[in-house]
Amino acid sequence: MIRKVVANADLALDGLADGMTLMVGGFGLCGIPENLIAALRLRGSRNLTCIANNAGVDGFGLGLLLESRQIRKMISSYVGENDEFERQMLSGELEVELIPQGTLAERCRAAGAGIPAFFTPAGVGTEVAEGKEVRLFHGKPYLMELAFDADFALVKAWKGDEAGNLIFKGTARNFNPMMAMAGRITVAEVEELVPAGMLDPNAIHVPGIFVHRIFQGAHYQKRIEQRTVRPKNTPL
Amino acid sequence: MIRKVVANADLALDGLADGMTLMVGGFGLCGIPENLIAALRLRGSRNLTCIANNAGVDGFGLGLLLESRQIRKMISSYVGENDEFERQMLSGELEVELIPQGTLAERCRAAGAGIPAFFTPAGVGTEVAEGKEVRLFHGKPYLMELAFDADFALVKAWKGDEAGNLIFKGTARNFNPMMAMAGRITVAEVEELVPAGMLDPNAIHVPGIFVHRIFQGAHYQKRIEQRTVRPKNTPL
Amino acid sequence: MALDKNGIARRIAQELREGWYVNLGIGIPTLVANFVPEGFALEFQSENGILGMGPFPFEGEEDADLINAGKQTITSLPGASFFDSATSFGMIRARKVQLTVLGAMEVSDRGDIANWKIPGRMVKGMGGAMDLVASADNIIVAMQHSNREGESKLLSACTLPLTGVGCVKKVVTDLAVLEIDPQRGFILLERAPGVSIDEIIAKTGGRLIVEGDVPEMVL
Amino acid sequence: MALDKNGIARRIAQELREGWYVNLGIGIPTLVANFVPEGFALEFQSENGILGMGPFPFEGEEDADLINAGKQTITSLPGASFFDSATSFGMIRARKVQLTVLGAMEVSDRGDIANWKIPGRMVKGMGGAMDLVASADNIIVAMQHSNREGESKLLSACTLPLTGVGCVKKVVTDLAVLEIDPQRGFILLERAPGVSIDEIIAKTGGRLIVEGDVPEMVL
Repeated sequence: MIRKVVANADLALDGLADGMTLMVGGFGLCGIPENLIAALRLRGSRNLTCIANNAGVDGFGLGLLLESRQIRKMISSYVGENDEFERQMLSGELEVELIPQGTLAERCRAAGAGIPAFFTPAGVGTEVAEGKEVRLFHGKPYLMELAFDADFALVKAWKGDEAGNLIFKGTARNFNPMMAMAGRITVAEVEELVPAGMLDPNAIHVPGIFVHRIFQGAHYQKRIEQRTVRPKNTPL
Repeated sequence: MIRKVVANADLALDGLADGMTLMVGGFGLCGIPENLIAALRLRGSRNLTCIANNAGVDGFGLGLLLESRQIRKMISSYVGENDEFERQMLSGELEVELIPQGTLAERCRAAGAGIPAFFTPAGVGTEVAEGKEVRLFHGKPYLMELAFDADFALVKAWKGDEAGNLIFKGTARNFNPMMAMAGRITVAEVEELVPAGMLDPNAIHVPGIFVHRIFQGAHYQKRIEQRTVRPKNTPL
Repeated sequence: MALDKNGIARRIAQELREGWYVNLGIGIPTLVANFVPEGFALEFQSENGILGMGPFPFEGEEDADLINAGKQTITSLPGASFFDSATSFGMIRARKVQLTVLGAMEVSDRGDIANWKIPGRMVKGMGGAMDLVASADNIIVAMQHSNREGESKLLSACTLPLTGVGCVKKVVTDLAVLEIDPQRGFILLERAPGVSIDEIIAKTGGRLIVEGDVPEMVL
Repeated sequence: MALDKNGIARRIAQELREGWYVNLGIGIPTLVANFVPEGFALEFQSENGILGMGPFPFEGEEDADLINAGKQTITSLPGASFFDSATSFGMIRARKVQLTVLGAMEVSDRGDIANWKIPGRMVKGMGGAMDLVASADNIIVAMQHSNREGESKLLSACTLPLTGVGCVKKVVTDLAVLEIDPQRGFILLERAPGVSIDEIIAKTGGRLIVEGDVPEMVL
């Protein structure tokens, strides 16, 4: 067994340098690597390019790294709900590349699967298609899209083991598995780290081969962006 | 919840007609849809094209459909261990297309993911590349490969529920998940069929949306091709 | 009388069929879930990674790890499954989702849709909308017939940057149900209760086809 | 004296490094697993869908659902995981596997390999070999130096249909360990115990570089 455990978030980021490209897991604030984002803020690395579906909110998630001006460019599908983001974007401090969510997911997956390029229908006939090759298959147009290339992937899982195997919970899975597969160095923080052999090998979402460093995170806030409820005793 | 349960293998094959293209899950004899193959033999459909990693053995697996001359063409990565296969291939009765195993898997996955084509390094500079587009990415050559198109996918899982969700065991997973995702009509046989809500939604390998018909199989033989053991009391 | 948001959602719910997997966008589309008949065999997909999405949780039972694409807390129903975003958009592109309901800023009489960007204003991004409209066989747009300035959102050509080309099949607004025939334009199928054909004609840009008696919606 | 199959496997085992994921082909490569030092931090990948492959099962404990790519019954070790074939070849293509050991019919002095097809004979297929050789950074071929007719399997150019081009880094045969420098050819690194340089020269087609003293293998 190849042991992937590191002591903490700070050690997990060893080698992360200014100007690098990072993938950061999560959808909104769901399934984001809270400990790694905090450690990265302390580390102070700058001029980062972040591939992440969203950009966090003011004061949480990637919003923390926007506040500290560590991010030079965001590659995302949706970036609302963040005043500081908007300010930096409109002032030109922050570069933003918006791409369709499924294309974002598939470009991560392609990187982790050794597929340099693929074709997708998303964005045909829109400004997303500008500069891209369009090709017909069965008479329908598709765009050629390229695999991402990321120096680090920072992901968050529910459970993990010493061998780096990961299991996610609910919709906190989202982009984390593909980003885990895609990182040149993949760092995973988990809510619960267990010895090898404690996880069912049939139930692993990301095999440990994709994970270079793993540690158990602490003090998870797991903030909710849109708390929507129905009162008790309401019929379904 | 959308219920996918059918009573038996025969009903599960409703609409399967002569000349169709089928995907059949399994690696060797591991994870093959035994009940569906038996039902297909009884059904007698002919001139079938089968996309399957292997062609079974004499008298079992797809070997049963070769015996009964129901298969016109095999698309596989490895087809040894089968005398009847060899006879039909050498006599020209059976058409055979051999493709790299990873390409086979990815062409299934592409079909199930709505990706019409992708690039892979496998086969560059070999006869597999003949007639295919070669393109450089980062200075390295890749072949363009197309998604498969299958009328039916016949797969076998360990557990399944009424909603069509599937869970596999061990290396019996192999090609089954991608084929399940790729079939225009996907039929799954499972060793154990349970009511919706009995499987952990985090542990599902194939979401029910991909499965059109499901039933509990019977009389599994689960033959072993290469029984290799070490005597007890041997040190590891 | 023009429909309110719930009225639009209620009318769209009539389009649902048993056996369908359905993706509902943010806004009015989300309300459609409230009008599904009990016991109806249908599952909701949310592109952030769930099939078998249930209603909002009871107070105190919210789970931060269980949200929909609008980032609202949700629940899961028996038979649900969770999956990653690549698998989610895989099933969308592979046309396993039978119906997508989306909001829009503009729809053209050829089925083009614009719903992600207003030049000069802060652009939040297209999220999953471009993947959804490029892949779905059946897209219904839920929106107001006119914008706040009173201009028609149903046009001969979209003026805003497109989300997708020739993909919308049907539009349900506060005034009408319209089918899109890319050759002919908007075909008026139904009027909101008490809304006249003349009003719809007056408020519709783009080609509008009115054939025979156009019935009122039955809600 | 020329090595037997176990000798070749034993020599290849010396190439293993802790922290590596390793894929072993059918035949001699499979034997390499028998020579891994106890407690060595290494995991075996089998392309049919397992990481953390263990030894053959004890008699009576075989599981039909747990086999390797050679279709042999196996076991799994703590920390193992199972996955589908697309994920398996994904990790292979994405170069997550540090070493691949394969058998071959022919290897050229530019690193080309032929191991799947003999024209005129029954062709069984390439299985996963083409994916593996196209993607691995580190490929070691394990084979006999000569074929049954006594002809060298190390050639200036392969005569059989290729499996991959310019991909083999090292060859371990019954006679020698050779590194491949595509510019210069086969570089003789080590001789099997008691095998002379002259014998290796005589039995090697293709360019062979012999520099300085060539040590005997230490097994």
